[in-house]
Amino acid sequence: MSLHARVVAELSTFRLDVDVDIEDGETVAVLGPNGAGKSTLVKAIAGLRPLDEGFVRIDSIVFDDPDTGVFVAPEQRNIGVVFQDHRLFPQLDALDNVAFGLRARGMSRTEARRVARAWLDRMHLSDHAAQKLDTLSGGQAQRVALARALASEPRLLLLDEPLAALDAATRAEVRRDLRTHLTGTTASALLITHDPVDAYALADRVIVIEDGRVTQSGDLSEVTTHPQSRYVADLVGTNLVPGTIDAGVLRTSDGVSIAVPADSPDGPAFASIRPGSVALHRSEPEGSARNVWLVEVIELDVRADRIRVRLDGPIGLVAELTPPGHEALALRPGDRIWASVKASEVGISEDFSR
Amino acid sequence: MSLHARVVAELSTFRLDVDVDIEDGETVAVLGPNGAGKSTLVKAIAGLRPLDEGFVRIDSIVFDDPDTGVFVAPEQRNIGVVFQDHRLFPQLDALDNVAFGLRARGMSRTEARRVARAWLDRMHLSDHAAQKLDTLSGGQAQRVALARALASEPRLLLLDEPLAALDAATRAEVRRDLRTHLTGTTASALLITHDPVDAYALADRVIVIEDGRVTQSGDLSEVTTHPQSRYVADLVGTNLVPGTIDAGVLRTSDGVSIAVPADSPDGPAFASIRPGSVALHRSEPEGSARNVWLVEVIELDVRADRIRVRLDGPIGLVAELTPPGHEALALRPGDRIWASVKASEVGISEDFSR
Amino acid sequence: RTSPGNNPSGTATPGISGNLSISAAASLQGAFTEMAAAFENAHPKVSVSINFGASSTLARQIIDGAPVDVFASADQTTMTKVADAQLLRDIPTVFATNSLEIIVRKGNPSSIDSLADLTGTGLIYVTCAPEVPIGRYAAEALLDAGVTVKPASFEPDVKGIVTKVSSGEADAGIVYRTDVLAAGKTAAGVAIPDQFDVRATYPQAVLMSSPNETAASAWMSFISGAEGQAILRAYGFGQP
Amino acid sequence: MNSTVGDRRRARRTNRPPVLAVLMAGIAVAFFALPFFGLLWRVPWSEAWSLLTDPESLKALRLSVYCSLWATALAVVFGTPLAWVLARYGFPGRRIVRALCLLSLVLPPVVGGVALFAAFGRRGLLGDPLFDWFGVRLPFSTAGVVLAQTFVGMPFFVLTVEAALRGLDRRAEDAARTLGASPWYAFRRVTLPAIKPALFAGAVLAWARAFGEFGATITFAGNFPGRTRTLPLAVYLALESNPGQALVLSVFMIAISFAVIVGLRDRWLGGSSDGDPT
Amino acid sequence: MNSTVGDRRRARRTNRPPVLAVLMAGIAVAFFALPFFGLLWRVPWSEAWSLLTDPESLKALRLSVYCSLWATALAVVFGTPLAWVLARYGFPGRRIVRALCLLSLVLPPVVGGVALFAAFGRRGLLGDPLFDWFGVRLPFSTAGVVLAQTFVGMPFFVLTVEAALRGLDRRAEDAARTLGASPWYAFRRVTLPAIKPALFAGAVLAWARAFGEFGATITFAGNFPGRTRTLPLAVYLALESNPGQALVLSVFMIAISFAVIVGLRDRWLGGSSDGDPT
Ligand SMILES: Nc1ncnc2c1ncn2[C@@H]1O[C@H](COP(=O)(O)OP(=O)(O)OP(=O)(O)O)[C@@H](O)[C@H]1O
Ligand SMILES: Nc1ncnc2c1ncn2[C@@H]1O[C@H](COP(=O)(O)OP(=O)(O)OP(=O)(O)O)[C@@H](O)[C@H]1O
Ligand SMILES: [Mg+2]
Ligand SMILES: [Mg+2]
Repeated sequence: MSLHARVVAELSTFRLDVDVDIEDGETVAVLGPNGAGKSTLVKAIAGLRPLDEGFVRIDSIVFDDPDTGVFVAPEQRNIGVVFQDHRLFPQLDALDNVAFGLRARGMSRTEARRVARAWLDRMHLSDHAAQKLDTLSGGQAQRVALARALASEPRLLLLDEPLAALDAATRAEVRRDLRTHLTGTTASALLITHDPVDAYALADRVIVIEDGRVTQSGDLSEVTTHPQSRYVADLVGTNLVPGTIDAGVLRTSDGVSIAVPADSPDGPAFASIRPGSVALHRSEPEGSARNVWLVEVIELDVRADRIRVRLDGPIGLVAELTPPGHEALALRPGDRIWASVKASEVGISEDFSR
Repeated sequence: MSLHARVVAELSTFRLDVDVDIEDGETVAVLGPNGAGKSTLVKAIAGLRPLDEGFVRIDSIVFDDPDTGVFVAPEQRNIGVVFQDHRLFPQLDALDNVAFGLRARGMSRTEARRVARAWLDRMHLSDHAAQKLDTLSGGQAQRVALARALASEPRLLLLDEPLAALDAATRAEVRRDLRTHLTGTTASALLITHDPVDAYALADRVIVIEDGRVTQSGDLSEVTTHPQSRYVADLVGTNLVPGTIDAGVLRTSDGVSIAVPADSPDGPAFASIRPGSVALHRSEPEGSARNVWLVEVIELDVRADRIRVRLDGPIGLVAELTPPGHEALALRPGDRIWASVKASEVGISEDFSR
Repeated sequence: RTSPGNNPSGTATPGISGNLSISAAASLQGAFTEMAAAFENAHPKVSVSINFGASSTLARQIIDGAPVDVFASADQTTMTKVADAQLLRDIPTVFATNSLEIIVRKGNPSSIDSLADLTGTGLIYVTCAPEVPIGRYAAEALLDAGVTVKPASFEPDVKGIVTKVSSGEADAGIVYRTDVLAAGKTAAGVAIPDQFDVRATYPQAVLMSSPNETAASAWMSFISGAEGQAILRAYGFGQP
Repeated sequence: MNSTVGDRRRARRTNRPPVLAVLMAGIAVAFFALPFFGLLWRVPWSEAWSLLTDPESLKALRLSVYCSLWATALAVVFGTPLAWVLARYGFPGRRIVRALCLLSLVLPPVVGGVALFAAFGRRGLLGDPLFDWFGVRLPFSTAGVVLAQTFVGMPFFVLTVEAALRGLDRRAEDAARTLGASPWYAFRRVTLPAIKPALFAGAVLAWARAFGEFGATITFAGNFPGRTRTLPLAVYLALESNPGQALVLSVFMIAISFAVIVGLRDRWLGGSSDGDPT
Repeated sequence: MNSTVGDRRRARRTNRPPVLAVLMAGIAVAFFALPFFGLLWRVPWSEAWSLLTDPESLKALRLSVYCSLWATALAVVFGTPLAWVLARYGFPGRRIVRALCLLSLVLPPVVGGVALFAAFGRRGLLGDPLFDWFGVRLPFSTAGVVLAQTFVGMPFFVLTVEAALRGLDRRAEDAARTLGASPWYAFRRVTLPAIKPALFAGAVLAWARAFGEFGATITFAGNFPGRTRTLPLAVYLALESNPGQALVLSVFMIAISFAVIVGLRDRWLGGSSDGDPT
């Protein structure tokens, strides 16, 4: 099932206007900051919020088109939705929540319960089948919501942050299970997430929505290697500095100069600097690195096998250290140190927004 | 303000029994899988669910003690709570939600609104102050909930996954803001999260709860370097293999042998293997590595600067590759390859649970 | 018109004043409302307020301590109840009578001319329950006339019969003459021959607890007087 | 923290309502209870049994139960869609329609009967068609009693249920639609269970009003033993002739309602007992 | 997807209720509307104005409005805590207390009056203490009218509000408590706004019942012009002497209620208009 849509929704203080296309069997991740309009998009495609402009077409059938007045009711769209706020049925137990869609589509009670039970098993919730909804934990409820949406095997899935409340291990497991499900069927899916790992693991393509419009879309690798906005850069962990290149030097609007590879084309561009390529020093470094700044340590994010350091200076930067490097420097927030980046390590992507 | 509590709550199919101690000004992170009882713990400490056994003491005052019948009403505890399901007041706008606690404690309306507005600004929600609650996006609502809990400056904060719905950038920002707040006041906090980054960034100490009991607690580095359970190991990204050591070899219950450093003490123990120390090979490796297994690639988690590979074999393993290594191997899920680990790279922690 | 000067009761007790509360049967509404105006005219310092209701309700209220001066009932039985409770100042006096009439729909479409016509097939006849005086009287009249009628309903009060007939749902019923008059154009009356008629009597009495006994006595005599009786006559009531 | 906490050492563990609320609720309860005790006190208990088992009383009881249940059923069957439409769909004149449906609440009882005559009586707007098409004459029939009781009882149901529907969060219903549930299925499986307390409350109110209905019934349907004489009518008549029996019958009516209302499990009124730590 | 989708090309964009529901709601509306049109049809319009502006009618109107508003106020003030206690706190005998508070619903009106006598009359349980302590005699006074109307109207309020409280999600209230709100503050700022539709619905029901109350009033308070003769009592008397006036007064009562109920903005009944795409 393929989806082609242009969704325009006018809320009192917010306007959403995005194009979404999902091909047969494809999974598209929608990324974007809070309040970008992702959930609104889901509601519009599901038919819970009629469009103000645009259209929603699935395969060749128009589901919503204000111009011609076509509007297909949500229950006739065969679209499965996991809502960000779950929207489970509080008066039913977990099992009947999952069985609901099957029963609504005419399956017998016993059969529907059988299928629902299998889904609960898959979500490791067998022990909680008979529990009333309001006694489930946050993560359990989210898995029930996911099972409920998947159980009736819709041909298009709209998943609004379906893994946000899960613990790390369950999350990985459910993510894997979801991928098996998505690749094993011809169903298409639109996945909203704040976690790039979800997008990497599940999606074929990414759409980035910011403030109601699409700011970037395409293959995952494309998007991550050429981030076009601060949001994407933050997301993939790359430092992104907009400016204008002139003869191998990018100058930001604040007047900071960054040496870039000599063969970079002139004009507006983003400099992208991988955290791993930022070297840190207690004293001013000498040598070949042409970009050297005095910076202040703002924040340390210490993981078992890598340490991220957020720095403030002429430009904001994130550096990544190995544990030995970290131990040698013994950084604390507030320390003033030197950061250097080789010009050859600076990536350049043209800035299409200007 | 210090918290000392033993919380026992009997739910129909679940029993929570944990000890929690938070010293003056300390922030303790509570980690644990879904359904471990974290939210139940929050409700009990806040006074929304009277204890079945145990006690809750803040500083030297007993707030709840079934034995003596003492029970202090929630509104007299001065504990701020961010609920996992937010529990905002739907009939008030964002501003009045944040002002609610101040008003309830007797602040004048204008003054309360002024303070609330400052909190909304801090959460980047100034534009949404007048919005009705049910029109806020998921992430916006969560920030309102956080602002509401912080605004009345409680001396103990209970934060139940306060950052789960935030996008990456906002999350980092709010996390930083939260840390400033927590270190800037004498308030103590208990932070529930599924994201170890939150724990690293905000907490002085960690408590791990699994199935209603504390399985591990202590300094962050302690917990991560000596994970005592599968859950913790998964969380910190380390491979954890339980077994019994005998003369430099750890034998699992499945009969797999792992060579460990020769000086390891005999007895029950966990072998922990950092993903970075797992080497992958297309053909059977020769050389000094004493642990070599034929494994299958299950899943790849590709990030910009590192690639995680989940492997299935005699033992489940996660390996981490650098981008060049990844390119050289060109792995796909389903590939059968060789994994090797040097005995000297295997960490050992004693298994206290047996 | 009697002026205060030659009003016997007015001259007898020149100083009466204050409030006068009367509990009166609902069927007296028209007559007593006019009566009160006339009385106030005669005794300008008195203000009359009348509590209309079913006689039985009024009796119950009096037994429960209603602060009224005079009780005017539509039948003796009810008055007896109050008397038995030792609440009357003197023996009740009958001040009016009422006679029966057949009430029929406007224009008498069923052409009813006598009690015997009430047996007509398909004719809807409504009466009152035997617990209510008019129900008893109607049954007596029919018995005397040797007519057996099957009623469609036993109304709890006369108003029920009047309402049903005047709204056309029932064809006929036996009610008081005064009721037919009050119904005006919405219904019509058919007289019942004297030999079958039953004379209903209206007694009234001053109550033991009367807060304004002088005014109450004045009211009693006013009604028995010429002016009072003339008003009652105008509303269809008979001589005591 | 502060001294009030220390003072609370002996505070109750369970959640008790504030004193003022209990006080006011107590006054309200006393206000309702006193008249009943007063009634009970006046009942001639020695003759109660014989007065009660009088065949006329039993006939009236049977009829009352029968009619009030029918009236409640009709109110629920027609009132639910009406409440739904009123709560959920904006259409011009909605407020006027709502007002129309509630007017019978304020009609003095007898006028209610007259109004019913005007509509369904022999000379009423619909009287002739009803008779010509269905051969039905409503006045003086048991059906007329049911009609009158429905007329006065149904508004209670409609208003209660409409209020509940308006207060309801519709997000669960939306979710049901995405799961393939037709509006009707979603209403039945999601909405109705959620407003169950209001449905029961509304039905009880409508039933109670129908069971105690007097004025419109007597005016519209008359008073014929076994056909249209319900308990309230029997009580009224007995008040004339035998006040003792009237009191006995009233207390009996009260007892029946008492049984019905006490029998209403809290569960049907909604809300789990979780919240009640006692 | 399947052919039904194709058939729906011309489907309406807006959300309309299913036909069956509309049909049944329509029948219900007709059932309520017809009697009123019938009444209107019978009213002697030519004399209407003079009948209406008759000083006696105006006196009755004033009294009716005054008493019914007082009764509604009392019902709200005492009924709200009662509903709260009933909905929220488990105590032994709760169901019995609830039943007690609803009994006046089923009492035949006249018996209601008798019961009030038994409690508050001169010979009643509380009659003497009331008089000795406060110098109050309730029967046959305007206060007695208010009492009788409160007695019959308040149960509607209590049951409606209790149902709403039971249906309410308590998590927001809990959250308010952690923010330092006393039970009372939380109730006022969080609970009450959430049950606003039910509060209004309950108050309207109670008011309507009080405004139309007849039997208990005439029995307990009597029928004294200007003191206890409310509109329904005036209608009753007029039915005896001047049926035309009775109809005019009834239609007038209806008009007042109509104004009140139409005036009730949808907003007060709760629910945003979001759901109404038209
Ligand atoms: N009815 C409404 N009136 C006004 N603004 C609204 C309304 N509904 C939503 N909005 C605003 O529209 C924007 C988009 O909301 P939406 O829920 O789609 O965001 P989102 O991308 O899902 O965000 P999140 O990641 O936080 O869930 C938000 O700023 C929200 O406040
Ligand atoms: N009233 C109840 N009756 C029975 N079981 C309950 C009840 N309330 C909670 N539980 C169970 O208790 C366990 C703990 O729930 P809790 O919400 O505390 O988990 P949690 O640690 O917060 O999980 P999550 O990370 O998913 O939010 C869950 O398994 C839940 O299903
Ligand atoms: Mg969202
Ligand atoms: Mg939780």
